[in-house]
Amino acid sequence: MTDLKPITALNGDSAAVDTIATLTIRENPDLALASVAARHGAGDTVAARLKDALSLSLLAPAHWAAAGDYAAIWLGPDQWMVNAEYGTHALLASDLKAIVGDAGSVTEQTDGWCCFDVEGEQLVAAFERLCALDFAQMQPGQANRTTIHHLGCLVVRTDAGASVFGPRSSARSLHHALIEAAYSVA
Amino acid sequence: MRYSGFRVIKEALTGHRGWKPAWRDVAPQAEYDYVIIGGGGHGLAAAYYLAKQFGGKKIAVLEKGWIGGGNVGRNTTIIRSNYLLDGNEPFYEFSLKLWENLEQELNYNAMVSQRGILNLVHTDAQRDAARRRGNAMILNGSDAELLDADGVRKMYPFLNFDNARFPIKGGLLHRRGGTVRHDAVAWGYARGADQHGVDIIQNCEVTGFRIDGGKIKGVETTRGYIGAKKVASSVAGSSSRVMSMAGMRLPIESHVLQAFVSEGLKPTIPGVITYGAGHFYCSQSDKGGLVFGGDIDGYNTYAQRGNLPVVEDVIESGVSLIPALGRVRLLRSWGGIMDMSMDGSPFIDKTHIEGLYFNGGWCYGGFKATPAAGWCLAHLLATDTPHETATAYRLDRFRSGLIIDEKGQGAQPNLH
Amino acid sequence: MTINRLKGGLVDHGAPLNFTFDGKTYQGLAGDTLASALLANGRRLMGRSFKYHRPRGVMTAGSEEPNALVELREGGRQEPNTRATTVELFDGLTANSQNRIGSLERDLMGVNDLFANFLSAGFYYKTFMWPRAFWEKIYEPIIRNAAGLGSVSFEDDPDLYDKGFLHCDLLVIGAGPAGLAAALTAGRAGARVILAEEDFLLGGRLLAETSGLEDQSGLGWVTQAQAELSAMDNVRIMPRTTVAGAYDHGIYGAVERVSDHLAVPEAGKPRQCFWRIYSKRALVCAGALERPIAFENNDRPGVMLAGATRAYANRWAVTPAQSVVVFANSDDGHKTAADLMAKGIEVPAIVDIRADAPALPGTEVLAGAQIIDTKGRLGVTSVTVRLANGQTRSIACGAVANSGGWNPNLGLTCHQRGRPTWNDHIHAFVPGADLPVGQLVAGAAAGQFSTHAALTTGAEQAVAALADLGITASVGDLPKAEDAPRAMTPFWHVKGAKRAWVDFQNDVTVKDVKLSHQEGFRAVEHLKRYTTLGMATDQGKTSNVTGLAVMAELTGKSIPETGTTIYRPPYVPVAMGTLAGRSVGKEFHPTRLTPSHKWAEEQGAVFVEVGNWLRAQWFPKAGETTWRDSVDREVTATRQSVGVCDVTTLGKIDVQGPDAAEFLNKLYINGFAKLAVGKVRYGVMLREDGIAYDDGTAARLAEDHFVVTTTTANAVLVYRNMEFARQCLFPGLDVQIISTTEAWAQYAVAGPNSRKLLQKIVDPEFDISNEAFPFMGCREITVCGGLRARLFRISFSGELAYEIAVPTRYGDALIRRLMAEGEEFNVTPYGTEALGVMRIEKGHAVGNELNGTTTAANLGMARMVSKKKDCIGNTLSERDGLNREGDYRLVGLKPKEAQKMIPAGAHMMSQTGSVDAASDQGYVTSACYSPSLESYIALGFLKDGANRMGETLRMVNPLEGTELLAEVVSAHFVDPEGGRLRD
Amino acid sequence: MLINHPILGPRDAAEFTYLGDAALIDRPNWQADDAAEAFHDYLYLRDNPAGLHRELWFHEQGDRSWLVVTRNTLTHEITSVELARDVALARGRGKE
Repeated sequence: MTDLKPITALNGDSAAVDTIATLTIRENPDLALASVAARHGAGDTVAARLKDALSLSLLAPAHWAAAGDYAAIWLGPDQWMVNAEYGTHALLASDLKAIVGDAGSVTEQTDGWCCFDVEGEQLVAAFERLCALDFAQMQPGQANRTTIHHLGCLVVRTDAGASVFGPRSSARSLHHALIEAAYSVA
Repeated sequence: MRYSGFRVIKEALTGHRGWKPAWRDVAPQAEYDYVIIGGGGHGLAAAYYLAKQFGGKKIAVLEKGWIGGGNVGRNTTIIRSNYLLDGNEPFYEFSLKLWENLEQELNYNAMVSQRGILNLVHTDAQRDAARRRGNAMILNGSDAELLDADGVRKMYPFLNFDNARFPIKGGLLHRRGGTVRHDAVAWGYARGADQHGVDIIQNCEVTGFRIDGGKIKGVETTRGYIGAKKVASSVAGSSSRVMSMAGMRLPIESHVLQAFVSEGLKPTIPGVITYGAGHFYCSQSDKGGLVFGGDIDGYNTYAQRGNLPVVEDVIESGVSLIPALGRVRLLRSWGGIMDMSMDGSPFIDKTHIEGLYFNGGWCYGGFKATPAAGWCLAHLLATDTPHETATAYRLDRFRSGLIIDEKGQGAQPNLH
Repeated sequence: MTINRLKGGLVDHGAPLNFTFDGKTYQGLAGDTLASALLANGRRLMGRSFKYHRPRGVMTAGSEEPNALVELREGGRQEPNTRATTVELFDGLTANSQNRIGSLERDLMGVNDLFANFLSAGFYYKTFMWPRAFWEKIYEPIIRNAAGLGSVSFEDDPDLYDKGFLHCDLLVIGAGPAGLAAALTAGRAGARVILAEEDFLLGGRLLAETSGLEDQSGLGWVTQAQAELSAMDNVRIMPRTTVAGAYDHGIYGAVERVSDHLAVPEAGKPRQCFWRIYSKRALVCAGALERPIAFENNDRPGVMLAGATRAYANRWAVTPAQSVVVFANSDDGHKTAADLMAKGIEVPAIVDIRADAPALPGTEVLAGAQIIDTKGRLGVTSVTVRLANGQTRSIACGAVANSGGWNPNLGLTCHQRGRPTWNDHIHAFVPGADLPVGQLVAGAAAGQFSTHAALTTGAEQAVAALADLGITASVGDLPKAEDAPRAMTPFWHVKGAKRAWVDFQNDVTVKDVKLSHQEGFRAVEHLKRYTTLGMATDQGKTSNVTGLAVMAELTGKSIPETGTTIYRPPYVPVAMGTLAGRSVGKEFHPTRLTPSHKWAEEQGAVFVEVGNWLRAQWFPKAGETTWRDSVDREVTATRQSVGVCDVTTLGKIDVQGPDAAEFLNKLYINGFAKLAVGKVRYGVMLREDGIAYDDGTAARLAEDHFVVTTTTANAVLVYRNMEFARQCLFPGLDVQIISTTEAWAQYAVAGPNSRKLLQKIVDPEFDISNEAFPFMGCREITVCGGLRARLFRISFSGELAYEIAVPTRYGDALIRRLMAEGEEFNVTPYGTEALGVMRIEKGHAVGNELNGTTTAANLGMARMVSKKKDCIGNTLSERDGLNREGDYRLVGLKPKEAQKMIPAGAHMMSQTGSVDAASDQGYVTSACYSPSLESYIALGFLKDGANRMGETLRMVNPLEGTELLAEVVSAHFVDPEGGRLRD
Repeated sequence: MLINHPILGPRDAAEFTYLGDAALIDRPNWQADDAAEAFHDYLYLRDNPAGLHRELWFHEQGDRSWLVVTRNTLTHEITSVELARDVALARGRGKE
């Protein structure tokens, strides 16, 4: 166990939480991430192996699904982002690689992204000011990549609200955009 | 008819009855020595210089709509000779010298206003590149000054110095650059060409070339066949369409560049400013509107209009650079179709068809080139040799590898 | 004193609001606009015209207003050219008139009007040419100061602006009778509807007319419709929202004035929001705009459009004067007269050009008569009428209601350059067939002028639009409405006038149009450009058709033969702040922070923008007075012991798959197939045109797994090009790629003690000795007790060096640990400046050298190019023009005097020749002071550089007036053999 | 503009990066006798039609698919959108 102390994407010792009127924006550092891409013609094999090993379904485009401690978000053709509890980060990629074997390519992505969970009554109004997605029509289980304040982000609709994954180095700018949108619709 | 202040006063006192049409409205003749396709700035200037400077006779300019309706009437009116490369800078400096004497030459006030162009720099690397460019300009006989941030602040105190994402580190000032009343350039050349006997034929669209044994014979038009010994295409924005009628594929794509004007304002921006950290350049017209633009939309198009992403991108840049613009209103936006070439530089060249000449590929730099492009095209038409400042503008330069790539972006037209 | 306030209307007589205009305090009512409030106070004079500085008052009651432009608010919130007709009054509002010298009443620039005859259309093209120098120095400054309208405060705008995105099935633009009927129809059918209305109240002309609906009041129905729509979840009503532009594929831009009706926006709230609306269908219900008749002095304050006059009376309960003459060519003007009289206003006469004009009780109808002049310096006091029998009569009045017919409001229908067509029945242009795809038009905007027609076409067009989308809707119950035919006799201008205004704001008169014709500017666009007709801030909404009609008369052609004019976005001028939204100031672009940012800030680092990244440029220490002190120290310490630099910003792309090596072979000029696992190789990428555009390393972590680095600047481009190669050029290669730039904090640890330092943090099971982990090795390891990490033995500085990567969140802790553990080696953090110095000392090319015009040969890397395989750019790199003898070659440069700086950007000249473009030998790309050599040094491209070592050249910099001599040397200044890398 | 992504449905064109004519898929064979001429024509010459244009767009802010979009350059109307990879495979591209 390393004695190095991690910091969050917002350079904090603990996750930032902001509540603005009814909206809560919570930095979520508690995820381990790895991408899984199917090799040529092996999409079904990858899916089957993940299903067998983790009960995890690789869903259709623009969707995501969770199973137990894992979730998989569609990123692109034959490519998914698997996330799990942060404690798995050291092994997530190698575990996944062991599962998919030669059928897939796995890349460690845990700190490639920052994540903000957004919840509250004005959720739709806030996202109308953030991105071009038809957020009002997005159902829990859907996920889309798009642009927020010039940043390529992944917007994941959850039961509680939405999670926004953005490039970690720009966490401050993304957070700023979320906060301003929240004030705007407060 | 000669224009002058006295003439204006005389006409004012006599009910303006003496003013004559600025150019004759003529029907096409059966045959000309020279037919220039395209009644834009370049075509009209070429006709003017061909007649006046090179003694050309029997010259027609064919315009499918109304003269000056293309990019000469849709641009942001900037003139400059602040190019880097040897293939370009002498040409643009030649052009700027012609601008400097244009009104006397044409007896027409096109409001050439050398208000100075300032290219801002925001990084050390940009400043080094500006230094290289400034030196190249001076070595080619143009003018340049390198300003530091304080120098910029003295000229433009209202720029965003204190709350900028990309701080201003200085700028390359080109004092002889400036603006010109764009429509007046077309009208002034048209009037001048007309006075030298050039037939300007509007509403006459070329629909085909008549080529026999590899030689041009004339053009088919919506107003009938017109014979010609030499034909030049000068139709930036439509070059591919016209030249395809002669069976040519060009190293050109057509793209839209949007331009914008604000509501009229009292004097606000004295010169021309270009932002180095975003897509935005701006000047103020004599009428008071801030005239500005930025990047091209980036997709092939022949529709003279653009879309919102670029509108917003340009204005984000503008307000970031000049925060006081926040409460200034955008009045109008429009689009012009650019001949975007594969290295960002133009062509003034013969073609493989004897007697058929091509002037195009001007990207968004055609307006400032107008006098020199006209002159050099006239030179080529009259002498069959390129003018000394336009020797590099060859159609075969991509085959040879002698590319003139100012921006270093390679064969991707929408990045030039 | 509100002398012209009437009873009734939709203003709140119990809610007075104070405001000032030109420093004088007035009182208006809630529900007023600035224009209606000024009229209520008896103020007709509100502005000055553009060219002649003629006194002007309000002409319209909407956003088409050409005259009543004011500077609203003050300081950073000052808004020039604000139409008083669209300003919702609030308590404390401040406005000032503009475009004047001295008071509005006594504008000194009014003298221009005396010289109007000399200032005819296009006069400036014919004069001001002599002497040449006078244009910029004398004439132009005078013209510029006279021109322009309002002024900019030059203070930063303190307000916020939002942008947003909305989606709908049907966007209804305008909430008059047509728009309301459409929204109700679509809303009831369950469609997603957005109803956008420019005004702060819904209802459109129903609020301005007394005679719209027959079985109920207009307002009553509007209220009821609004209530029904508000109750629908699928309908979004957006008042104060102007749809400003129609863009491709059903995208509309709209400005919502969120806070403009307040003195100051609420904290955190925007002033305005710019909405990008994605509509499947859009229905334009934007109504019609009235057009004035041109007659002598038809521009005096008090001359207003008739429809506006009755809107002011009916909705705002104000009148411009107690006595109003009506000038009309149709029954529409009679409506104004009737409504005014019903409000107790005197209407001395209706001057009707029609010989058979009907009578109207309560006033005298002068059939077949025309107004031939008006009098009154700052406002109308009387009109002169030429009667049908040819006699003239003067009629005293304080206002003229001018009614020349209505033009459908075509703005949005033309934004994609669609051409309207002429309708001979209403004598106006109506929307043509080439509307923007997905757009429909209803009501008066479509030329359907009766209220009944507006309601029914609104509903019918909504049904049609939804049918396209597979949604069934039906025309429900609509109120019974007037359906009177709109007979009219086209009449454009009174003949024989000396000056009759067509374009009021730009001062274009009928005579200017005639002059334009006389001088050959007959095409519509020539007319516009020569006279400036329609080029003012109203885009000619009230003037274009009249101008065309006059030109048509002159050419003897019909109006449609003469031409059409189209409108360009935006429909009304839009504040640039709104279009910029939040992306201004420090938030113009996102900021990317490196993993060591927090730590570097604590060290007092100076930061520099590199693309969107902020990187530490150098780390000043106490006692250092210049940046050079810091940089020299950082370089020296690194070369002597060990330095650490955050290099996270380099792009990192994970390349995996059975064909990964073959894939890299396609991208790099050199080969990667034979690179051993655990090894790194430097590579150069070409564009397809053979020009070098990026360089970096590829580390082979497994047979089927590489990590590729790119330069910071090109990370996105290289990734895009890789995807292009993977998906479009070589889809048969089984390779998967993904960017991992952000996932790893990566530090260069460089210098002779770098290994010793790393050995203190690398977990002991990993042997990083020179033998076990030689130059160009790479490994996955753990550090600091089991943290996963990657170690690369690569060097940019030319020293024994490594790059170590850990998960980004540990980057902060790692640099702190390196500093702590490195204390014994005097470990030194270094920034981008020292990094730059060391790479120049080593002759490594970066963006300054990879400037998009240089080949591998120019860079001295010709031998790297593998000719045994294909790679992108290989074939075209062989063109003759890129392989001439004597081409540029990267060289080193050392000044003859070591302490003289060679400026990057200087050009190279031979010692003897002249200094001009023809003698140019090359240029300096990068320069620095080298503490290692105790000399300034530089890199540059020199013609035939490889064969000119030892030559002395002039480094000329005429831009800054400097010049010095420098010797051409190898670009590898430090350790040219590379021995240090391998120790 | 909106691009009707074959997988994701309509998306704002602002999410995409434009490259140019879809003929850029047809990269010539480097070993052909006329390779120099073929690469010149491939990289530099364009039909640049006024009308239907098949062109390459990259969904940079989305799923990273390259698309072949058929769009009218006079009206901007888009009539078909395909995954460029499918187009490339159909045009016989493989490992070379």
